[in-house]
Parts: sequence; structure tokens; C-alpha cells
Amino acid sequence: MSNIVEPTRLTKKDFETDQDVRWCPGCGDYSILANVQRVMPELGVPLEQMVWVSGIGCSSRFPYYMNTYGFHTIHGRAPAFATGIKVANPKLSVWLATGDGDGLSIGGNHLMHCLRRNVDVKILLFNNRIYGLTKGQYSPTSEVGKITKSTPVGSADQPVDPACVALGVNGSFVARSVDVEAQHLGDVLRRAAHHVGTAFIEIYQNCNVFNDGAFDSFTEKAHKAERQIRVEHGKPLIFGANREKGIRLNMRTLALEVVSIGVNGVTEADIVVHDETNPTLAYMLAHMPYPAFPVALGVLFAETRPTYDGSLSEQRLGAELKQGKPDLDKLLRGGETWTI
Amino acid sequence: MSNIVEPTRLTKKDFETDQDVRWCPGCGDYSILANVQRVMPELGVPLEQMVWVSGIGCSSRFPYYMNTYGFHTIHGRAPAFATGIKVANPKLSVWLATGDGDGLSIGGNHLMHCLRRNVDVKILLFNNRIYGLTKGQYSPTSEVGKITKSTPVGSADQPVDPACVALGVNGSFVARSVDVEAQHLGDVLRRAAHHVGTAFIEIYQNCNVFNDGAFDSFTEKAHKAERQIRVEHGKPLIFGANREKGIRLNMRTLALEVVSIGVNGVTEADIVVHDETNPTLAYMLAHMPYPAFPVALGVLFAETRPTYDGSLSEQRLGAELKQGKPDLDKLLRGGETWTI
Amino acid sequence: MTESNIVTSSSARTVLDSAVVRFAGDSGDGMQVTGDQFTAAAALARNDLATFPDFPAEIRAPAGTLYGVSGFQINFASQDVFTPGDAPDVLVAMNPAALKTNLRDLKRGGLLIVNAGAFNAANLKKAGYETNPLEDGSLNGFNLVNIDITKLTVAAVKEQGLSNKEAHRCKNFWTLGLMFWLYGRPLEPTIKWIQNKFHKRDDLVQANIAALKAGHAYGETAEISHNRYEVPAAPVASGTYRNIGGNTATAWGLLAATQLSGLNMVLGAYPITPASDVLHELSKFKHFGVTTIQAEDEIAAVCAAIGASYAGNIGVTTTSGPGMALKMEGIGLAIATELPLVIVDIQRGGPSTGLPTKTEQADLLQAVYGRNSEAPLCVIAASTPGNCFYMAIEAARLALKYMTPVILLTDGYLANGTEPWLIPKLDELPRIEVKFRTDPQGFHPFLRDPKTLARNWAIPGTPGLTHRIGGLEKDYDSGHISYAPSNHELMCQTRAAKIAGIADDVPEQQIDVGDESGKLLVLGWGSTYGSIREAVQRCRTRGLSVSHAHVHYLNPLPKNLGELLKRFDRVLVPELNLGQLVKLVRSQYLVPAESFPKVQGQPFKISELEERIRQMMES
Amino acid sequence: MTESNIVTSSSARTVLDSAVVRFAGDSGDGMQVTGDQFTAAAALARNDLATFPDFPAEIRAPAGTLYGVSGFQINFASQDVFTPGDAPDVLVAMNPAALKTNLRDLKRGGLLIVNAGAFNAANLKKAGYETNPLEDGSLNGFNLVNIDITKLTVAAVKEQGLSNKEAHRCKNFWTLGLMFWLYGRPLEPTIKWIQNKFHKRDDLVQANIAALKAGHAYGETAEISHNRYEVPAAPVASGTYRNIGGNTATAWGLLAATQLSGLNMVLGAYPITPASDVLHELSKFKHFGVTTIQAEDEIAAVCAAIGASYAGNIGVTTTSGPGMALKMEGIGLAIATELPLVIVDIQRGGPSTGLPTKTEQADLLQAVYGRNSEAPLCVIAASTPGNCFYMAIEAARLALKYMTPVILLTDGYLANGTEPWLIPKLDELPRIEVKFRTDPQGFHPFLRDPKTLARNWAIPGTPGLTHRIGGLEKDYDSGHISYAPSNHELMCQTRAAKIAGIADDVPEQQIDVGDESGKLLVLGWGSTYGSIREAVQRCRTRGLSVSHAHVHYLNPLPKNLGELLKRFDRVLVPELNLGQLVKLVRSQYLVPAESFPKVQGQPFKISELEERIRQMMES
Ligand SMILES: Cc1ncc(C[n+]2csc(CCOP(=O)(O)OP(=O)(O)O)c2C)c(N)n1
Ligand SMILES: Cc1ncc(C[n+]2csc(CCOP(=O)(O)OP(=O)(O)O)c2C)c(N)n1
Ligand code: SF4
Ligand code: SF4
Ligand SMILES: [Mg+2]
Ligand SMILES: [Mg+2]
Repeated sequence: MSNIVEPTRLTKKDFETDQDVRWCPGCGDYSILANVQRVMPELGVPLEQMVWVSGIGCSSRFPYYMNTYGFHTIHGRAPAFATGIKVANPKLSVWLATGDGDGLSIGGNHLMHCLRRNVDVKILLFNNRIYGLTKGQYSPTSEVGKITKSTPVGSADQPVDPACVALGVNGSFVARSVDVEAQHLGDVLRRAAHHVGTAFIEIYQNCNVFNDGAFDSFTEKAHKAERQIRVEHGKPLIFGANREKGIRLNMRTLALEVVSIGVNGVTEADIVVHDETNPTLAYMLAHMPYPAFPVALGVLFAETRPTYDGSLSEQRLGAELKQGKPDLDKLLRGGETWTI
Repeated sequence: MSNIVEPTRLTKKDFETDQDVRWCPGCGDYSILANVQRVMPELGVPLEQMVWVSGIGCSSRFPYYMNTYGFHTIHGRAPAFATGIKVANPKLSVWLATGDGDGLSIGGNHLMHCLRRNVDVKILLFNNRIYGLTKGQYSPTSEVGKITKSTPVGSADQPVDPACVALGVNGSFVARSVDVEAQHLGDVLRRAAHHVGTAFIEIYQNCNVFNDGAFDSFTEKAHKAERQIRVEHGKPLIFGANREKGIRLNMRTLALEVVSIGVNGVTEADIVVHDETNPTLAYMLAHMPYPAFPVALGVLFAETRPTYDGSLSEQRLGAELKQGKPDLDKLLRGGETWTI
Repeated sequence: MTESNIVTSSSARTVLDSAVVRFAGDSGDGMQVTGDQFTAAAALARNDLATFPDFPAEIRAPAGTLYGVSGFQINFASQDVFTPGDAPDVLVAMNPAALKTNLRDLKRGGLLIVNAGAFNAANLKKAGYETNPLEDGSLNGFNLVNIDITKLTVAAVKEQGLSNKEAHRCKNFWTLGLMFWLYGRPLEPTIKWIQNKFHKRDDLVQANIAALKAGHAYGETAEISHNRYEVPAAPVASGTYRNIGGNTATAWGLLAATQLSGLNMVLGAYPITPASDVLHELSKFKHFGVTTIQAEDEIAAVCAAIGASYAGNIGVTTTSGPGMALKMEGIGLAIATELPLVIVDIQRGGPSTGLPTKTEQADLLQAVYGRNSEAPLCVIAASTPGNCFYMAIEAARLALKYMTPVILLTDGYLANGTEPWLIPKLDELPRIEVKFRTDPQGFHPFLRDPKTLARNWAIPGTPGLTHRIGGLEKDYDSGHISYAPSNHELMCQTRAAKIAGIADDVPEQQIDVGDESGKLLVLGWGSTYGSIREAVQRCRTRGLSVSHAHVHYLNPLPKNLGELLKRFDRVLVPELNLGQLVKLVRSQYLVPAESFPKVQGQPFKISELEERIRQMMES
Repeated sequence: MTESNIVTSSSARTVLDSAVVRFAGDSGDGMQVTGDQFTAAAALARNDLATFPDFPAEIRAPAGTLYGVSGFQINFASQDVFTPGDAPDVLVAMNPAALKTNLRDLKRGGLLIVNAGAFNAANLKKAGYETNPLEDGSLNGFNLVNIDITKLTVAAVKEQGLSNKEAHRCKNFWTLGLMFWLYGRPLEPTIKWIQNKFHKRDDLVQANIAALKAGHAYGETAEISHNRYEVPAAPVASGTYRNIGGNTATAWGLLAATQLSGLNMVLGAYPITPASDVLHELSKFKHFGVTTIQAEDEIAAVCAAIGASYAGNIGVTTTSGPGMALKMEGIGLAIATELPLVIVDIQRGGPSTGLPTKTEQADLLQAVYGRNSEAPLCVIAASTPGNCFYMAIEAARLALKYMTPVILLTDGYLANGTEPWLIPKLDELPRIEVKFRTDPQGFHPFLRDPKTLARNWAIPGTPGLTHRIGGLEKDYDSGHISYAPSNHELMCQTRAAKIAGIADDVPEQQIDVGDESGKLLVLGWGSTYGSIREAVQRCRTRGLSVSHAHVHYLNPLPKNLGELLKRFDRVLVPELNLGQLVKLVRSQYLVPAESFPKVQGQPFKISELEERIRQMMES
């Protein structure tokens, strides 16, 4: 068990536990863990004020490796536990680690309601497009036709895109990053940490045992520049090794299209400028079909609005002001009574 | 129990049961029932080939009043039952009646997975923005601050929009209508019936006991023309008593806006033409904030793609072609055996 | 009001020591209001009493239909009352449907007051009458009082110039007035009630008062071939009383727990009949530090409650049968992580959706065994509406002291039934001691109190105690994950021993009625308390050697129960199920306890129990 | 291959009637393959046998760690074998961690073969060894054979010029070769296996064969201070055999049910350890008319299965403990609507997430009682891996015949354990009669077969039989919704009677071992069959008056069970839980059955049972 440490003096080490990490060697979860442990000290949150909640899955082992309070709960329900924790003690900084199965299969409904309520919880969804802990069945993010132990001739159901789901239920902060992109993931984590409300981050994570290389086509150095677009608020949607490509809105089709700047009259002026407060744009970016389009990474959408836990605290406060101290005797004796 | 009736000769009466309808007098469910019973005979589906599945709620009483096969299941799970039914017998025409609580609160996840899998089921979600059967608690579609039995000082969670949710999970057919709009609801039902895949229809339904008049502001004759926009594929998004208003895409903000045709240079050419195959447009229309914008009614999105049940049937067929008749003895004797 | 004068009985009255009255009418006829007012009057007259409202399953069924009938029964007496009574002495039927569905229960020769005004062709047809029972002589066996209440009410209120619909609505107060006359009740309290209920509309105030008085006057003047009654005050312990229903008492007991423990409370709940009212009630008390979360489903509800407990609040979840089934996986986690949790299961008729508005006691075995693997927890049950208050406090006390989920079982009958209740004072109630762990010295999350075996409770926010818990098995000595075989067995046995140990912390089983030993013990639990008690008392007055013991602690069972059972030749276990407690006692004590099951969505009638007891004594 | 020649034993060998061997190594060391091949060889040598693989909970734990150790134990004999054996006679430890975690089980003086090559500083440290056990004399109590298998393997395969990593991977075949030498097994079958396993990479084929032969040769040449063994063929019933594991047998039994009933099957399942393999296996048999739905969760899985049953297929759902808890509300609906449904619960260690990869029998009471209200269903259990096949068929038969959910209980030990299995012929298996209702004449959905009380099954698509069913209570005579009190009781009793009636349709309880009466009966159920049988047999050879009866039908219990229990002075009920079947028999028959619980995530050792039985006989 950890000892008391001055928040100001916190380091990466302070966030590490004495438990040996039990992921497969080479698992993307290691780099996510390292990045989280690297960023947390910057937040100035004391260890004891932070709670990591998770469901069940390889990804959900996460809390055991964070030297904060941690609750490894049951499969798919982490958002509900996190809601109870945050409502009971709004001062806590509550973080959630989940997987594509835990968060979108069995847990899809709780995720959806956590997002719509805008509970002030930070959600990291480790998307490896597979069930890792149960040794390799397809997940709701697996591509159609995926051959797995449970689908020997290929899966028949089409996947959901986690970011699109989050936007469909009015998530107030929706972002994407990649397990091994330390810099980018760090930035996104910081943005999420400072967002007041539910921050949803989909992290593409490689499961090198059951779905190795699922994201290589756009995460590997070689194609990165061509197959990813890093969105930044207020900056034009430009990508490509020589930043020669851009995203434009086709007025006729009302759909986005990839254009080459300079080629037949396309200028930077034609390129859409990212506005993270525009839900439609966020939806279009999240929805861009790959590989026809690059994969949009970064903060797709961010908007500040009242949180569920905040509103409930206000209601409690309001009640105290209006009704005063609790008085059970008065309550029990209210209404019609008689004395003998 | 019904007797065999020639599908061709089916009438509204044939779809009525001997059970007396147990909704409150004046409930919007009555008109939905009447419209469904009016449209069904046109589909040429024999009574015995149709199955109505529901969860629990006032709306979920629906199957008892349809003289077809019917399964009144448990709260929130109807899409899962419907999936099992359709997969077991793809020849059946499977319809589902649910409510905003049944379908989006406890049942949100099953609804989401039914939509993403694109199971060939028609889903009618009766949205009265309240829990009717349990006598009036707020639902996931109730407006923020709603005062109900369970929220005496107002609800703290922001609602979801059913159509947005359906689009967020790649629903292949998403539409909206109103309980009392016989003509419009009838048209939407016909479109849904002919859509191959999951057809999702949100029906604004008045609960005159616990949430009376929830939709009056845009359903009443007086404001209808101004506060509704009936979208039709290939037609410009025009509305208003004198069809003088329209929806335009603001290039700068990448958001829709309401404009008056003829006023400072706006012509019909500026008005967006509805394209029900464009998910972004559907999302924008579903997302339009009311009352700043009119409520979009009609088929917001429709796209044909493989169904879950269809793909599974093909896999079964493929297996029979490839592996031939089932042979248990061969299976049991496959691999390493020895005889004594 | 806290005090009230009651009319002095006129010599013209027959004095009864108890009376059972049932009001029955259309959902729209306001029978519940009538019943409540009649109950208040009986209470103010210091009668002991018990009530039983019986709602239709439909929200607002079409007028005049059989399934739209709403009923309210009250049993009031000058002696102790334990049930709403079996067969009514007086039935008020506001329309044909009400007559059709309720007549079968009325005592032969009982007083039958009907609103002839509602017996028109349409209503008769809806109720399935071929001929008009008021005319075809089929009611000859009863003391029929046949009044056109509709017409008389309309006449009484015409001055207020109400709409026809509104005028008709006053029928129930006219009827109430007549009943007040019959039992010599004062009108003032009801007049006061009408005044502030309708204070926004003076015409309605006047009209309803007029109707009330008209009904009363009708009694005075008209020739009702029937004399008046008096039910004198019951000799009850002195103190301040109120009338209370089970769901309210449960909610208030939980509120009391916050004050007694000094902890905030989070209720995670999903609406379900008949539990929703506890959510509704608690949502009004935010200033008690109570937060209510209407979750997306029962699973989220229990998980949110567990999360709140993890964070140091009292986590509570309330539900009924089907919702209970959904919570079991979550409850298993609370058992594995040893967190306090109060689960209230307000039982209803099943299986599956079953009979949502009817009562049943069939969730006992689900409560005790309904989880995967060895997942022991504490199960207790309330026996009367007022007792729900104390058992709710007890559930919180045990949950906090033993760091365990506790299931409190009540049912639809307790939830909606009412009884006069001696109001306790907060400072008379036992404080609930809660100590959070703060000392990092030698801390690990599964360190146990050697006596209670409860683990120490270290909540997020406590410096130096950061730790991780979860559903995987833990090492007994470090709290870390452990798959070691013998450790697993040790942990399973420790969790079991902790729950078993609760038996040392709860009252020993008492005999509620009768001798400490004898021929027959009637062993009950939950809402059957009143009927069993009354039935046993009656049998004893007939000289039968029978006693009644009522179990409030179902898991663990009271430590003296086995020995107590063995003091009787035979043990009968009446339950509103097919035999559940009887299974528990038979397996635990190997006594040949016999089951007396009833699964009709209705409470036991005293007579049913009496008869069964007598049969056993004869055999 | 269906036939194979075995080597004739050389006189140089010690003939044993049984041997227990355990292979233990890193997850990466291929111990499961080694075990499977060694098992195949024993099977081909016509030994009777039983195996027990023991996986780590982690997918692929870091090399050399204690929790990364993977084990495989086999017990093979020239006589009947019922368990994988208690303590191994021979332990093969491929690294320090494997030695550390497994040594405690090895028989004193047992043969201990270790790969000295893996005993380097790093690995010793990971295993928590201060000093090298191969040198510090701590292994003196054993017959230590200390070989640098790594080095010898690398040498043996160098010609193939494999990467260092790949070369090391051949260690397990070298080891297997040595073990084959030790027990005089032919190399051919394994060589064949290697050839088609690695047919894509000839270098690997050559390398592994070389390693295998090298290990064998090492035995021939090297001076192992140990003589060779022979375990002759066991006298088993003639017929064609295969080795089979429980999950495979369960899946195949379900496939058989489709052929026997002529119905298609829909499996609704959500992956969970140790049940997932049944989903994996069934998903390969679409041409049997089997459709597998990997649902979004367990609730959707069971609901989809019920939907499929409603539509006329055999609805099946497979899961383990926590998933079982989630299915209970759905199962309640299947009970209320009286639809056939097969639920397979492959039990694992709990509570909550518990010990996912370990075995336990603690879901029995959940299976029998874990639903809201009175919701009776049929519960049966398999006793051996091969028995899973027959019990799966039986579950489907009872579900279809009685229109009811049937829960089949197996567990992690049966799921992954294997045994030789006499292969049945499809046409020897009993057909399953299914009649769908087609006649509209007098139809209503809850018309019952007077004998079985099963309702008639009218499936969508049948002209003239359109009807509605649901979870609300139904009228006995029309199937319409009914809230009538007495009807509800009638329906509850009918549902209960239907399940109780199954007792007339299943075999009476047999005594598996021993006399029909006596001093002690050991009553078991499920996967403890082998250990109890063996223990009881051994005690009987010591002349103790003890018998063994093993229950396959748990609800309802066999109709002669009560009478059978009473023929013995005492009854002992060993279970891998804290006492569950014992509760059922005590409450039902009032016999003072005694519990012998074990909850360690491990099966019973024969010796544990023997000892307990002997104690009881002495006391
Ligand atoms: C109620 C329940 N159902 C099923 C399981 C088995 N299970 C554990 S993790 C998991 C899915 C893991 O997939 P994901 O959430 O993507 O996490 P990953 O392992 O891929 O990181 C499943 C099905 C369980 N533990 N509990
Ligand atoms: C498992 C379970 N939880 C809760 C309930 C209680 N319940 C029945 S219907 C309902 C919600 C109904 O709302 P909605 O789906 O909007 O239908 P409506 O009555 O408004 O048409 C609830 C909470 C139940 N029957 N089962
Ligand atoms: S199985 Fe996949 S996700 Fe799980 S730890 Fe191994 S590599 Fe990581
Ligand atoms: S409660 Fe509302 S939704 Fe339900 S039947 Fe009545 S009016 Fe309709
Ligand atoms: Mg995953
Ligand atoms: Mg609703």
C-alpha cells in the first residue's frame, strides 16, 4: 500500500504499483499504461483523490497497475459503478478503463447513459477489435467477415465505430488516439483530464496475440502520414507526408472528400477547418470510411455543458438551503397524527 | 384464435383480436394501433407469417391487439428475442413494438446491436417521453429539468434523440412520425415494411395521463406547418404554411440554418435537397434543435445492405453445399480412434 | 392536526368491537380517497385498524369495465387489529362492475350499499350482467341499500354550477358522508381536508362539502332499514400515532439510517411496481444527504449503489422480483468485495412478469441462494407496514457493521397496506457506529475485525490507503489477487462465517403468541404476521394448544430457532408461495415442518389459517 | 487413423498397473501439446486414462513467472481409471517456476525430470528461489533426473538451421521422446502428427522429429538410474473408442439432439471461460442446421435462444456462473411461457469473477432456486467428460418433451478434462419425438398433454393458430391474461407438477458402487464421480461397508432417492462447494446427510475422500 505523497512532488513512479503486470509481452496495453502513468503526475491530483474503475477484460486489469484507488468490477458495468462513485463523492477524479467488448458489447447501454448524462468521468476504451481475455472472439468493432474462434466462416454483423456511437448519444467530449503514439495520446489524455463532463477516448490498441497488426495499415511509420489525419481545433484538415492533402466538403453531395492541394485549383482555402464544437463535423470525421479516407485522430468533439453529478450536487445544496437541516422527528410527525 | 384467411382477402378486421384494448382512453397508442391494422393488410403477408414482439410497457401491450403471432416478452429485451426468431425462421415478417423506456433505457444495448447487425426486423418505438406503465417517471427522452414522481425538482440528465442514437450505430433505416398523423404514419410504415434490414421508426406518442401534450407544440394543427418539416427523398427541405421556409447548409459554420425563400436573395436553389442515402444529412436533420428548427419527420435515412439473418442463412447454405448432409457417426469417428 | 375531538356515541347505536368495510368503484370514482378519509376518521376515533387497497393492473382502464374496478378495504376495531379483515361486513359498490367483482366476498346478510344511478344498461353490459341485479332478486341474501347516489349528489351540488362531469366526481364524498353517519364520525376533519386539497377552486370545496353533508343528512333523515353502529376506541399504548404504509415506512427507515449513521445515502433504482414509491419518496429528501439515481436498468441501479458504498455512502437499491433477478451478478461483486449494500425487494406475483400489482412471498429462496457460487449474504423481512421502518434501519445497521449486502424483503401487501403506527423519536433509535479506516500502518483492504470478521473500510480520498479491489479471489493476508487453492477455501469459509456470525447480533426468536411449547407452532415470516397472529389467537380462545412465532431474520436464522421448533409436536409454515421458508428450516434443523402454501396474489384470510390449524389439531 | 500397432513390452520393464505423470512448464513450453500426444499414445496402447490440464488465468503471462506455469496431468492404467490421479509418480518440470509450483504434489521418491538448462539465475529469481534447488540438496527426497534438455534439443535440431527461438521450441518433443522411451511407446503416431501439423514448414517437421528421436535415443543410451516401465492395456468393453473432453462432448451431444429430433438449433451465447469452447465447437456445424449467435451479452444470448425456441428451433444457451446469474430473468420468461430451452452452465470458481479458470460445483442452488417467484425447472448434471454427450441429449429431450427450460450443469474440470470414450452410433440413440400443433380445432396455446402436462407447441407460420403469449399470468382454460387468484394458484401448481412429473420419466437412482444398503452411502453429483467411485472402491477393498450413488438428475430428484438414502446408517455428500446437494436432500427427505465440502478450485483427491470415509467409519 502506498504512503502519503505530496501531490506537487508526484512522479511517474508514484503511480506504479507493486503488482507485476500480467499482460502478454508486447501487448499495446503496456504503452497505454506507461503513457497514463506519465501524464497523471502533471494533473496535480493527489493519488488518493483518483479512482480507476474498470469492468472485465485484459484492458480492465488496468486499475491493478495504478497506485490510486481502484475498482475492478464486473463485465460491462464500470460506467454504472463510476456514476455511483462520482455522485457519492464529486471531489474524486474518476477514470475508467474498458475494452471494445466490455464497453460496447455487454456494456454498451451503460456507456451510452453515462455519456448522455455527462457524468464527470474520463473513459479510456481500449479498442483492439477482439475479445482478448477470453482468447479471441470477434467484438462489436471487428470488421465484417472476421474469422475468429466463434466465427470460423467470418462474422456476419457489421461493426460500430466507438466515436460515432459516443456522438450519437451526445457525448460532450469524443477523441481518438493510438496506444503507441506517446505524444499524441498524452495530449489527448491531458485534454480529457481537463474536460468537465464525460470524456470519451477511443484508443486503438494492438492485441498481438489474437488480433496482431489490426491497425498497422494506418499506425505504422510507413503509411502514418498518408492514412491518419490529426485533427486540431481551428486548424485546416490537412494531412499527407508533405501535408499536400486535405478534406473538403462537397457541396453537391454534402459529403467530405479528399483533395490534393494545388491540384486542379484546390487551395488551402477549400479545406475544412476543424471546429471541435461542431457535432456534424465530428460525426463526418468519425464516419469517414477507411481506407478511402484517413483515420481521424485527436479531439473530434468537445463541448462544455452541465454534468450529472454537478446538477445533483446543486439539487442537494438547494434542498439544504430550502428545507434546512434534516429533521426526522419533524418528518415522522408531519401530517395527520393523534396522541393517546 | 383466428381461422385461416387468404392473405389477398385480408382486411383491417382480420388483424384485430378479441381482447379488449386496455390503454387509457385517449392514449396515442390507439391511433398507432389503428394505423398499423390499416396498413398491414396491404403488405400481403398472411397473418400466420407475421410475428409481433414487444418488451414491457403500455406500448409493449401492442401484440395482444394484433391477430398475428405475438410475444410479449420482458422489459427491454425484445430486440434479442426478435433476433432469435428471425434467425430461426427468416421467412417470418417480424415486427417489434417498444417504448422510450423499454427501448432506450433498459433496452438501449439490444436496440443498438439489433440496428448494427441489421437484423431484418421492423421496430416501432413509441416515444411518449415518459414511463407510462409505471405511472409516470421520466425517461431517457424526457427533457432536462422534467418534474416527475422520481424527479420532484427536475431531472438532471440530458435526453437522447432516438433517431440520432439509431444513426450513431449505423441503423440502415431511420424514420420519424406521429401517432395521430394517419397518412404520414401509414406511408412510413409501408416504407419500413419494404425495407430489407432493421427499420427503425420513432413515433411521437401522446401519453395523455402522465405527459399530456408533450408534442402539441409541433403536432397541433395550428403550428404543424411551421414546426414540422416532412422530408422526402429528392425533394428540397421546404416547410411553412406557405412553403416559404427552407433548410440551407451554412458553408462557414458547416451547420444547417433556416432561411426564408425570397428574402435577401435566397432562392429554392439554396435549399438542401433531401438525400436519404446521406448519413451526414440524416444526422444533421435528426440533430436540429427544436424549436429553433422544425422537427424533421419522414424517412431520414435508408440504405440497403446485407442483413444479419440473411448472412447467417447463407452461411448455413454454404456449409450444406460444402460439407453435405450432417453425419454424426462420421463426426464422432473422426480424428484418432481405436477399436478393441 | 395532532389532536381531535370525536363524537360521543348516541344510545341509538349498536356497539361493535370491529367492522370491515370495503369501498369499490371505477378507477375514476375516487375510492382510494374515500378509503383514506374513512381511515383517517377511524384513526382519529382511536380505533385500531388495517387497510388493504387493491388497484387494477391497468393505468386507467376504460370506465365501467371489470378490470377497471378499484377497491379499498378497512378493518377497524375497539381491540387490536392485525389484518384488513377477511369478508367485509359492509360493501359499497359504486357501479355494476364493482358489484360483480366484489359481491362474492361480502358476508351473507351483510350491508350492501349500491349506487343505483350507475346501474344503466351500458354499465350492466360492461359488467356482464344479463339482468339488473338490483331487480332480479339475486341480492336477496344481503341487506341491500339501494340509492341513486349520482342523482342525489348532482342535486346537492347544483348551486356550485359545476360541469356535469365535475358534479359526478363528488359522488364519493356523498358516499363518505353517509358512511360517516353510519359509524358516527365527525365531518370536520374531512371538511378541513377538502378545504386545503381544493383550495385553488372554491366551487369544488363548496361542492364536495355539500355532497359530504348531503350524504350525512340522507342518513339522518331517510328510512334506512338499518340502525347505526359505534366502534369504540381501542385500548392502545399511549403515545403519538400516525397512519403509515409499508413503502413510506421503508423510505423513512432508510432516512433514519442516514441520521443514525451520519452517512450520506445514494439510492440506485429503476422503477418497478410495487417498489417505485420508495424511489419517489426518497427523491424528496435531498436535504437528508440522500441522492436518488433513476438508473437505466436494475443492473446499473445496483452497480451505482455499490459504487456509492465503495465511495463511503450507504448504497441502497430497491426493486421487485424480476429486477431482483437482474441484480444478482452485481450483488455477487458486493459480496466478493465485502461492501455494505442495502437491497429492498418488494415482492410481487410471478413467475416472470406474473401479477405485477398483486402480492407474493416467493423471492425468499432467490434472496438466499440466487447467485453464482458460494455467495452468502444477510436476508431479513418486515412483518407489518410500520415494521418496515425498523427493518430498513436494521438492514442498514447490519450492512455497515458487517460490510455485506443485506436483502430486506417486503411485499406488495405491506407496501400499500397501512396501519396506525406509534411514532418513535430519533434519539430513542440506536445509533449506527461507522469507523472508516484512516491509519496506513499495516493496512490492507481485507484486514478483518476479529469479532465481526468485517473487513476495514478505507474509502477513496483517504491519504495513504490507496488500494485496488475487485471480483477476483483475494489473498486473506494481503488482499491481493490470489488463485491459491487453500486461500480460496479460507476466504469462502470466512465470508460464510461472517454472515453466520450475524446470528449473535440479532434478537433470539420469540414466541409471538401462545406458550413456549405445545402441540403446534405456526411459523411465519413477512407480511403474513397479522393473519397468522389473529388466527392463532382465535384458535387459542377455542382452547387449542397452538403458538405463533414470526421470523424476521431469515439468513442467518435466529440461533435459538432450531431448539425452539423442537419444543412443539408439529410445525406449520404458512407462506404466500409454494413453500420456501419450510425448505430452509427442514434442511437446517431436520424438523418435519409442514408447508401451508397460498399463491393467489392475495394475503391469507384468517379463516383459511384457522381452518387449517383446526384440521391439524383434529388429525 | 482408426487402428494402430503397439510395441510389445520388453522383459526389461517393470510392469505397473497404473501411472500418474504430470508435465509442467512455461505457457510457451507447449506442455498441453506434449500432454495430448502422450495421452494419445496411452490411448493407442489401450490404457484406460483420465487427464487434467491446468491453465494459468493469464493469456500469456511473462516467461518464467509462477503464475505463467501451465500443467497437464494424466493417469493411465491397465485397469479402470476414474480420475487423473492424486499425486504424480512422475513430474516433468521444464523450468524453476514449474518445479516450484508443482513439486509439492510429487510423490515422495517420485521420478523428477527437470530441464537443467532453464535453471539460470533469471529464472530462479522469477520463481523465487534463493538457491538453485538442483544443487542445494532440497530435492534429495526425490529421484532426480537432471538433464539440460535445452542444450540437447538445440544440438539435435541444429541441422535444420532454425532460429534460436524456434530451436528451443522443440524442447517439448525431445521431452516427449524421453517419456515415450520410459513407457515404451511407439514414435510413429506422433511423427505422423508432427508431419501434418507442420506440413507447411518442412524444417520444423524435421526438427521436431529429430528432437523426438533424440529424446528417445537419450533414454536408450544415457545411464538413467531408473528402469523402464510398462503399463499394459486395460480390459475394456469392445468397441471403437476415442479420447474426448467435456466441452466437446457437450457440443456433440447437442448436435446429436438436432439429428434425433429433426429440429434446427440456435445457440445464443456470450463468451466466458470455461464455456466459450462449446460456442466455438458448435459454430463449426452450420450444416447440422445449427446457427450460433454471439450475442452482445448473456441476457441477449438467452433471449435469442428463447426466441428461436418460440419459432420452433431448439434454443440453447451456454455460459458459466456470472453469466448464469444474468440469464435468470430471461429463464423465468421461458418458464412462464413454457418454451423448451437448454441452458448449459459450465461452473467455475466464484463468487463473482472468482477464479475463472478453476473448477467448482457451487451453482446448484442458483440453478434450482435462482429466479424470482415460483419458477420451477429441470436441472441435470454430467459426471464425466464422455457423459456430457449423453446428458446434453437428455437436456434437449426433456426440454422438448416437457416444454420447459432444462439446466445442464458441468464444470471446468469436466470441460477441459478428457477420457477414452466408447463411441455410440446415432441409430442406437433414442429418437426425440416432437409434435408441433397444427389443428386449429379447439386450440389455445396452453392446452396441455394430460400426462406430461406439457402445453402444445404452435409455432409462427402455422395457419389458423395465431396467438399471443407473454410473461403475465394466463388463464388455465384459454391462455389469455388472467389475474384471477385461484387461476394463478392453479397455474403455479401446474407448472410445479409438470417439473415434478419428470421424475417418472428418468432412470431411478442406482447404487454405482457397493451394496444396496449398509453403514455409509457416499452421495455425489457431477464431476466428483471419478474420485468418489475410486475412493469408495478402495475403502471397500479394505472391507468397509460403504457404497457410492451418483445423482445425475437434481431437480426433480429421482423418485426412489429418499427410500434409497434411508437404507444406509449414514449419508456423506462430498461436493466442490460449501454444501448444496446436501441441503436439497436434507430438506426433501429429512435424512441427516453430512456435508463434505471442498472449495479450492481443484477436484477432490481420492485420498481426501478415502480418509474422510475412514474417519466416519471409525467414529
Ligand atoms: C458476465 C460476464 N460475461 C462474460 C465474461 C467473460 N469475459 C471476460 S472479458 C470478456 C471480453 C473482453 O473483451 P474486451 O472488453 O474487448 O477486453 P480485452 O480483453 O480485449 O482487452 C468476456 C466476454 C465475464 N467475465 N463476465
Ligand atoms: C426488469 C423490469 N424492470 C422494470 C419493470 C417495470 N416497468 C415496466 S414498463 C416500464 C417502463 C415503461 O416505459 P416505456 O418503455 O416508455 O413504455 P410506456 O409505458 O411509456 O409505453 C418499467 C420501468 C419491469 N416490468 N421489468
Ligand atoms: S490477449 Fe491481447 S489484449 Fe490481452 S494481454 Fe494478450 S495481447 Fe494484450
Ligand atoms: S399511461 Fe399513458 S401511455 Fe400508458 S396507456 Fe395510459 S395514456 Fe397511454
Ligand atoms: Mg478487446
Ligand atoms: Mg414511454
